[in-house]
Amino acid sequence: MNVDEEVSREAKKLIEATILVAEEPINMAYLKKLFTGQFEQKQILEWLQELQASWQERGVELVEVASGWRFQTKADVQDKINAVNPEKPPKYSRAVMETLAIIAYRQPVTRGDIEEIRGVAVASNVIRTLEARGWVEVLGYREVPGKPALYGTTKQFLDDLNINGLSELPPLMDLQDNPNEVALTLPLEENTDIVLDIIDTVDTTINDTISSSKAT
Amino acid sequence: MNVDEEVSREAKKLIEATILVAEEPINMAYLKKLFTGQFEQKQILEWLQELQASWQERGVELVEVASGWRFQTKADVQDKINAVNPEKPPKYSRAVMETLAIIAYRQPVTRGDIEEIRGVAVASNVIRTLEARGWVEVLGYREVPGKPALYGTTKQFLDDLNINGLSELPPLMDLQDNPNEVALTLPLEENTDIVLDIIDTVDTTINDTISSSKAT
Amino acid sequence: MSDAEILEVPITQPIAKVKGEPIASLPTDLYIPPEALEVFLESFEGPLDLLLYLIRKNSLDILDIPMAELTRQYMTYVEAMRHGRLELAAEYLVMAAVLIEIKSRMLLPAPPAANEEEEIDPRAALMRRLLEYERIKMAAHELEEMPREGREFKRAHAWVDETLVERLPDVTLRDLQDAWVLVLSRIKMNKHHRISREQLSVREYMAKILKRLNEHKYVAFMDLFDEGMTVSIAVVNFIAILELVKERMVNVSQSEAYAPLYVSLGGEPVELTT
Repeated sequence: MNVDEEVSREAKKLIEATILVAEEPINMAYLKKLFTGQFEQKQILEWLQELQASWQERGVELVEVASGWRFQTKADVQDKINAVNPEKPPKYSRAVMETLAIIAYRQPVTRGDIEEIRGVAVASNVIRTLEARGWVEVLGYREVPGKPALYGTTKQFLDDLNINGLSELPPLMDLQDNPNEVALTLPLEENTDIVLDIIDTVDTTINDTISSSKAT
Repeated sequence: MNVDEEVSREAKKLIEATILVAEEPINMAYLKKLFTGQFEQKQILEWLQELQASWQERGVELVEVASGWRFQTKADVQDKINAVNPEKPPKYSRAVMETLAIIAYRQPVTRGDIEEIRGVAVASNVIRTLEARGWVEVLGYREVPGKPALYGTTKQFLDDLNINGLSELPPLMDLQDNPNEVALTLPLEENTDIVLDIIDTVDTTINDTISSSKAT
Repeated sequence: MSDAEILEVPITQPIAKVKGEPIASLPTDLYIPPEALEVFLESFEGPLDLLLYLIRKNSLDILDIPMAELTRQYMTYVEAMRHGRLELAAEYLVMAAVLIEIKSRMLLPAPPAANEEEEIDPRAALMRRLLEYERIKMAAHELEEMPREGREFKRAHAWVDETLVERLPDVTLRDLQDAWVLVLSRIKMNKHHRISREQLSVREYMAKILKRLNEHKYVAFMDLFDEGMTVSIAVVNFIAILELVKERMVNVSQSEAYAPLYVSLGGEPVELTT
């Protein structure tokens, strides 16, 4: 089971980049898929540990948390960074914000619905983050195989955003609808009249011009 | 001005962690503050370049963009990552891309200016899409009745396209000089067949009508 | 080839003498299915785009546009749209008028030159617009091709150790809307989801009903309609129930004919038989 050194180097390069760009921690199942089942869990774990060792001396470390692997700052480095910019507000990842928007606007929705809309898998900790914040809750279960949970927003979500009801959310804009075009797209018959009017005007002007130029 | 090797190592460790953990690219002013003015710009730049070199062989690279330094994946590695989790990045419509191009190349422009160039009304959600992406912002208002907003591109737009300034955008083609060199640009990649079919049908009909009317 | 020569072609004439007479320039045998026309129309970003296409396709000289020829072609397409009973944006019709105006002005004897200055080509403004639009169109294409964050590359980032951060992120309505706009631009490429304000209110009532059913195992159908409801809210509420049934989130059951209807959460239909 000796893997070529070159292969190992490339694999670690890919694992490192994958974890670094991911919005959420990366788990073993994902890494296996990354290598299309080419390598065993044991092999991948070995690479992870080697990567971990290679980051030992840096300001950021590779750690395993409940939902997978991620890079995070070491406490001493974080202190120095905080000293420069103490009041930097934390931000939710794009995955969290988009999931929240989908639940708010399309509730009740299942995780499958969210995945379909976002076009990507929704990590369970994305929803957990929103549940922990008290913004999202399970409303019920859809009566289909697997009985997926239906999510909706809570009263606290409305309170925290300082609104009284979902209807106060900023209006949705469907990319299909084009509010400005509505005014412009008159039924064709009416439009034709406008054009005919314009053509009439143009004709009259032309005739005027012709007669006046003849007169000179 | 020889800085101790140990100091250098610690400094680079801190720079690396700072850039990795930041939400936005990190600029020189920030880095100077990080070292409480202890080191000169030249020294910090040297460290940045050393860091850049040390990442050369990895899947992620250290780059300088308009608003500062950041780590980002190399295209080939990103390809591999995308293959596992085919997250579809938003594809913008022609209306959105043309509006973006007008704002990028002709800024500051009002919505009216954009409509004048495109020859059609600009739906408000076209501009909202660009604002939400953080690519476009209101720079001010034109001093005319209605005080229309003047739009321009943001630093993030440059960052997201991996360039340092507007001057690095592809130059606008001067079509007037050599209009014939412009290839026939088809309207839409999709649907091209249908469009061509219709054009064929209309062409044939026009020609038929012309010849029959000539015959009489 | 002068414009006057091209103008001999009769097909352009009916457009010019529309007064009283219905527009008859379109040959009767021209039939294009409306759906195809719709696709055709959607393929162009507007009249400038269509004109540019016609010019490039026919290798016309954009700096010396044969107006009669271009107008004739343009009108044929506009007519085809009209026959397909398609709603045509006003811009297309305004452009038709502009083309006809330019064409007409070119037929006029040049007004006696008031001064030494060169006389202005009536086509100049149109030509400038077409060139500018084409330039922008190409630029848009090039922008699209540029490597873009999130597509060709992504930002790498590390987490801040959670124990160090106690502050929770603030989210504003604007943040939420921004996130939604991003979601929408993603949806757009997949399928045409229809999302409207109307639907949101149905969704709101769907959520309300589910919450209520969570508290009380099952609720009489009629009890889901509060007395104070306005007609429109009652309708939305009813649609919400139908939607819930359709999406298999709730069951509606009845013990026997004409007995009251009961609504329960999806799953086991509530046994009501006595």
